[in-house]
Amino acid sequence: MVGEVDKSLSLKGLRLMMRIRSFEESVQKLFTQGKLPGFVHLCIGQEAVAAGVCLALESTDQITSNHRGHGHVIAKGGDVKKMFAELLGKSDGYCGGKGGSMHIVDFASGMLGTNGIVGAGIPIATGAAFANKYLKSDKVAVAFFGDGATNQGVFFEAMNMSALWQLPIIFIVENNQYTEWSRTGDLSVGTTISRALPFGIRASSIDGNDFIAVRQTVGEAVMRARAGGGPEVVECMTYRWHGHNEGEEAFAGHYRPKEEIEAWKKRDPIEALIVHLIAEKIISPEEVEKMRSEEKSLVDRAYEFAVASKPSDESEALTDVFAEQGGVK
Amino acid sequence: MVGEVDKSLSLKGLRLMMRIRSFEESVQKLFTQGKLPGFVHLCIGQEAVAAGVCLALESTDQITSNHRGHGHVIAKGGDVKKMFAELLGKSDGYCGGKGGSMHIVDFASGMLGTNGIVGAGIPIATGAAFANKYLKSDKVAVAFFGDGATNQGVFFEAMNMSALWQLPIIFIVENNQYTEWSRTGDLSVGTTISRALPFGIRASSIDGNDFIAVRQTVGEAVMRARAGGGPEVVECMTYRWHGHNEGEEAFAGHYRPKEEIEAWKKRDPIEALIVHLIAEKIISPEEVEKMRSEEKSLVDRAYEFAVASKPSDESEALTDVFAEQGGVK
Amino acid sequence: MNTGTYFVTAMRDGIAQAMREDKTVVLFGEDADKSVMGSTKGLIEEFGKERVINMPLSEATMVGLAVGAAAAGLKPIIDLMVSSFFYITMDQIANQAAKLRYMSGGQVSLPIVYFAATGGAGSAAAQHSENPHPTLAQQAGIKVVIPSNSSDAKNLMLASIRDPNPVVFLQEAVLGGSRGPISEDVEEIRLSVGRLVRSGADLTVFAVGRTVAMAQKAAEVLEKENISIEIIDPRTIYPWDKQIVLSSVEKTGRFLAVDTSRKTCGFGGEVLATVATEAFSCLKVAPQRLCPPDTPMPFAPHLEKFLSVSEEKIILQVRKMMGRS
Amino acid sequence: MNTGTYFVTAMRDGIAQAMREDKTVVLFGEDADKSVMGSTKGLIEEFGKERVINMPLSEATMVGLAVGAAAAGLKPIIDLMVSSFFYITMDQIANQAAKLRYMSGGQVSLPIVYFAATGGAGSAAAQHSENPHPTLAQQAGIKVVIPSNSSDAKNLMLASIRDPNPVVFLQEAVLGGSRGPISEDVEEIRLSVGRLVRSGADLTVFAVGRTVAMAQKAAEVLEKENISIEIIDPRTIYPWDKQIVLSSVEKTGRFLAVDTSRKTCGFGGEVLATVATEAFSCLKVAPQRLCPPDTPMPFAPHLEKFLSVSEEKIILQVRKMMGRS
Ligand SMILES: Cc1ncc(C[n+]2csc(CCOP(=O)(O)OP(=O)(O)O)c2C)c(N)n1
Ligand SMILES: Cc1ncc(C[n+]2csc(CCOP(=O)(O)OP(=O)(O)O)c2C)c(N)n1
Ligand SMILES: [Mg+2]
Ligand SMILES: [Mg+2]
Repeated sequence: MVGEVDKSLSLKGLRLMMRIRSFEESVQKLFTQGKLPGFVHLCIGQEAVAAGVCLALESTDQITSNHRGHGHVIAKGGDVKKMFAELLGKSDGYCGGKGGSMHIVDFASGMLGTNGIVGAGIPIATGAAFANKYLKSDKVAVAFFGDGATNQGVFFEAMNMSALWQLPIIFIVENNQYTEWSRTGDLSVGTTISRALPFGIRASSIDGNDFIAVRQTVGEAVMRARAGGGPEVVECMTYRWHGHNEGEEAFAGHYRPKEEIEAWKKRDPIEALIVHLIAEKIISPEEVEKMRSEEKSLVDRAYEFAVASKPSDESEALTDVFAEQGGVK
Repeated sequence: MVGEVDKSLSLKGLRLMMRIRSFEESVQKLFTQGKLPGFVHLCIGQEAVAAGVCLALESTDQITSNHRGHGHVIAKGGDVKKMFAELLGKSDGYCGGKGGSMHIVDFASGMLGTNGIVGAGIPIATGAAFANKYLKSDKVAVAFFGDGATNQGVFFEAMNMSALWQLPIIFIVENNQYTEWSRTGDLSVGTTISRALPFGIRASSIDGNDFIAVRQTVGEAVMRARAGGGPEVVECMTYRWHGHNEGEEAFAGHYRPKEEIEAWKKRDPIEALIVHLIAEKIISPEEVEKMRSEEKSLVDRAYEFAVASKPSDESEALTDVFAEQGGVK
Repeated sequence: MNTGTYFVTAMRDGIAQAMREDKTVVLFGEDADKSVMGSTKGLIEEFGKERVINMPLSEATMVGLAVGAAAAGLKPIIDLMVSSFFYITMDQIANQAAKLRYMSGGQVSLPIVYFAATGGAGSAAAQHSENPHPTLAQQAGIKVVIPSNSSDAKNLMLASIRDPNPVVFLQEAVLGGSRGPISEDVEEIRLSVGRLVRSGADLTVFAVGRTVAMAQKAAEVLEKENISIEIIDPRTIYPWDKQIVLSSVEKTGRFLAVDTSRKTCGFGGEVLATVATEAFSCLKVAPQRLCPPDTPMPFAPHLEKFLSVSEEKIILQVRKMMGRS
Repeated sequence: MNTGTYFVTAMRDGIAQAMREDKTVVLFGEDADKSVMGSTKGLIEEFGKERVINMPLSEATMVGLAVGAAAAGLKPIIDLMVSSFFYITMDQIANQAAKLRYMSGGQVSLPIVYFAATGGAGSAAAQHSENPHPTLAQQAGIKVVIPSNSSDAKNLMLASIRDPNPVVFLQEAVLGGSRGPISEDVEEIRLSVGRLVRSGADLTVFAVGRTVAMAQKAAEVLEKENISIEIIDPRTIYPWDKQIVLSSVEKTGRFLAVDTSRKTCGFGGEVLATVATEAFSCLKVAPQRLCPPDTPMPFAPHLEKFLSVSEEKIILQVRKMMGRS
């Protein structure tokens, strides 16, 4: 653990990470049981990025996310009840069941959208950052995306624009080293940091499994951005414990060495933070377990809520294409 | 003039540049007289790039180009008769009148297409380079594009791919410092060279009005590429004497300082080469004028040819959508 | 018409009025401060470079930027210059702008206008002559407007900006320099309301954009032959005014869709299909469509003309349908 | 069907056969070496990584690369994975691949196959459930294929690869795991030839892709009600086999287009419009179309089902058209 973050934030971070882990584990279980429609991309192993980044933000700041977005939604303040209801396609879901795992949106908490199109959230976050600056608010926008997405042209276009206008935006590259089933190193030339340099964008690469490092690095970047310092890139080195999507095992083959997976599991971001907080006497082992079980039961209750929630009426499938015309004066 | 290029090549270069200049001037005259359909983007002032690059290539090497492509077509070995016929929409034009100024294609000379979509030729050249490598030919592909196009995402995507596979491709950035009516410096952050660096691509920025420098720099890059050295970026600093497109004066306003235009006109790439060749006693002033008038009359005859050429039959408008099916075995 | 307001000026006036009314309206575009097409001329002087933003050549991000800016409280207007460039941006149009509201269960509305010149402009050739309105209308979630005259240009621009949804406003390239009076009737500031251009008894001509004027001229010629055609200008392509069309066909019993988009999966076919299904019993003869065939647009003027809809082609088609050929 | 070749395996077999025949056939795709959808499984073992190329996540360039590679002598096959991703690449599809041959006056042919899984796949939601075939067919210059069974999957894949033009091959996402026998008849290796799936006297059902099987089941139910439907599977969406449809309608006098694309400017409407125009005098009742409405695809299974075409909806629509509702 590097850097310093105040105690209550660390505890909040730990709690969020546990919530994300619990949520994802329970999603995984349901998927295995065949109770979940569609397909899901879990972020187990990457929780420190979501928590560290979002705890550096205000609730009014905006984020955009990608297909692996449950953690981002939770960390930004999302309600696991509504998330679970969404994953089950129910009326109480964030999107009334119209979005699903890859399209959870929670405008109230500044979550402008997970996204099924890799890279597509980047221009959207750039637009939010533009609006923030134009409206002279001090909000900051964050785009979460993966190492694979750094090969999409819009990443470069958006870096140029945000550097040109010195927009309050942080590009968070969650580098889990894989693009689906391929090592990103086999697909990409050059480091993420080097890709920011032409645009004069400050860029750093940090241990994405170290909550405190993420929170501190991004916290500083956000402060600078709020003060008009322009865009930054923060690459968080991390690893996903699970497959690209659940259920891939039948098709994917062994594209990641077992040892690699095991090595990264030993670097569990949650356990690392626990060890640190216990060592610093910020929390006791008992409190840790209590927190864990609280979060687990929060998620369990969320699942029950979701199961009990009614499916949306079929007619809902036809609404929300267009907003009502209120514009004629 | 820097670098060394053999005499006959220099003379060839001078001739090509004169041909391009003559062609463009005569296109401009026709446009002013209202005799030209559509709109045209002239490359007067930029001739050394087209000539210097294409004289570093074999006729079997491929190029892709952009909206400002007449010079590229001519330099790659295009026939001004067929070009003029195309600009007039005649049957003897390269495309039978279906392409026009922005879509001249001459496969026979390795000219895979000018292009009306800024940046779009970049992936196409990358594909040609891939084919060259795959087919174990030693052909090199060149993408010509402007400084404005360096803000298109495909530029970065293509740099990544060509670096990844070490493709035989040279990206020629013809930097005339303007994107339409805007200074590119107001739209772009960072230099062209810096944008190549993340991909480990060798990049250089040279005087694009110096034929010998262009020929020599690109010649070396092509030799390396042919030998498997991978992609390179060569930025050629230059200037267009005319408007973005002919006829813009009525709308564009004075977006370029008069002094800037005048200063660049003093750096006429053709006159510079002439001065050099005369100083080096490679050509005499009389021979220069003879060459100039030969090229002028070549272009004049091309125009006459084009005027005499028949319009394509109307039914031609319906052909060439699909190639005939010959594939069923 | 040689008097009145230029079409592009009318667009500009609509934009200016909206920008005066609402400070969250912001204009983005390549050279939007200088105005390549004329439709943003002078806005930089009135609204400054904070609100008239000159854009780098990065269309995909420009179009996506509008989605984010709208979600965060602005009403962005994007000048895409030429409608052929929509293709570069299709992911942000089709997968994002058109779907975000729906996917979010209605949490957000996206008041965005994307505008561009559309269609053949006289030897602009294949990559600058597209008519992407069917492709855009296919997406659901994007409204599409093609005004046929200056008055609609201004009023539909205003309606598009005030609409809480993404709207693509297509300016017929050939109409940019046409002129006409501007209606001050606020009822004209509405999307999805077609216009009865001319009443007639024998045959309904549904005409889009530039073809409206052609249909009007054709009507005059045909009138002398005792053929009375009714002309409908949909103005909004999506969602289009079905009722005005069906009512007309009920009366005339004959239907001709005239459109600028290519035949297959074009907009003319869509309207024809709707008429065939919903007004079948009224139809006295087979409904027809007149549109360019399935080819890119060629460069040569005579080839472009050969493929494009014209007054003459409308006349011939109507005569045929009236059994007068 | 529980025996025979899997649909995706049939595609793979078609690709493999073409790669064996012709060394210039090269496959590109994200994880194409590992095969996310199953349709490229095992090709890396047989053909190696020189010919089965794992691609960075850069779809626009991948699609444009194919244009250049084809122009320079290869026959590229691009695995785009999911048809929703076509939008990212639309400039290279619509402005380049579809137009280069035409713009060049026929100087070049571009033998390219782009393939992807298409349509709802069971809660794949809005951004992974598109049916872009109308948008692709609108472009002119791009052929489009949607096979409905394993045999066509293999044979049309072969035909697509051998075709000297850009072809988009859309694999119905839901059919990937379906099975069936493979016809060895070389006559089956042809584009633009529809298939008479079932003969009938009363009504022609034109059914695309996944809906063919639904129509077949519907036919069995309807047969018991003494309604005899004829089913046409176009197989190729563009250019589609008009004659087989018109001949059928001449016989039955009733026409129903069943398609997976959204209504407005969809493919069902296109075929309906053609029938209404060219077979008007044969029509006994109004021609109809059955297709999803103009919305994105929702995530929840019951909402997806509500919007999607089904056997039941076909039955109801046919009964209505036969006056039996
Ligand atoms: C534009 C696009 N291309 C391809 C896909 C299929 N796909 C989904 S996730 C993914 C890999 C993304 O890798 P990365 O950005 O590193 O995110 P990670 O999955 O590793 O979190 C791919 C190729 C997609 N959804 N969108
Ligand atoms: C994708 C696209 N966007 C915009 C345009 C309109 N346009 C044509 S040329 C041009 C500027 C290109 O600048 P640059 O690449 O530097 O080339 P130059 O004209 O300076 O030679 C623009 C914006 C276009 N043709 N294509
Ligand atoms: Mg990754
Ligand atoms: Mg330039």
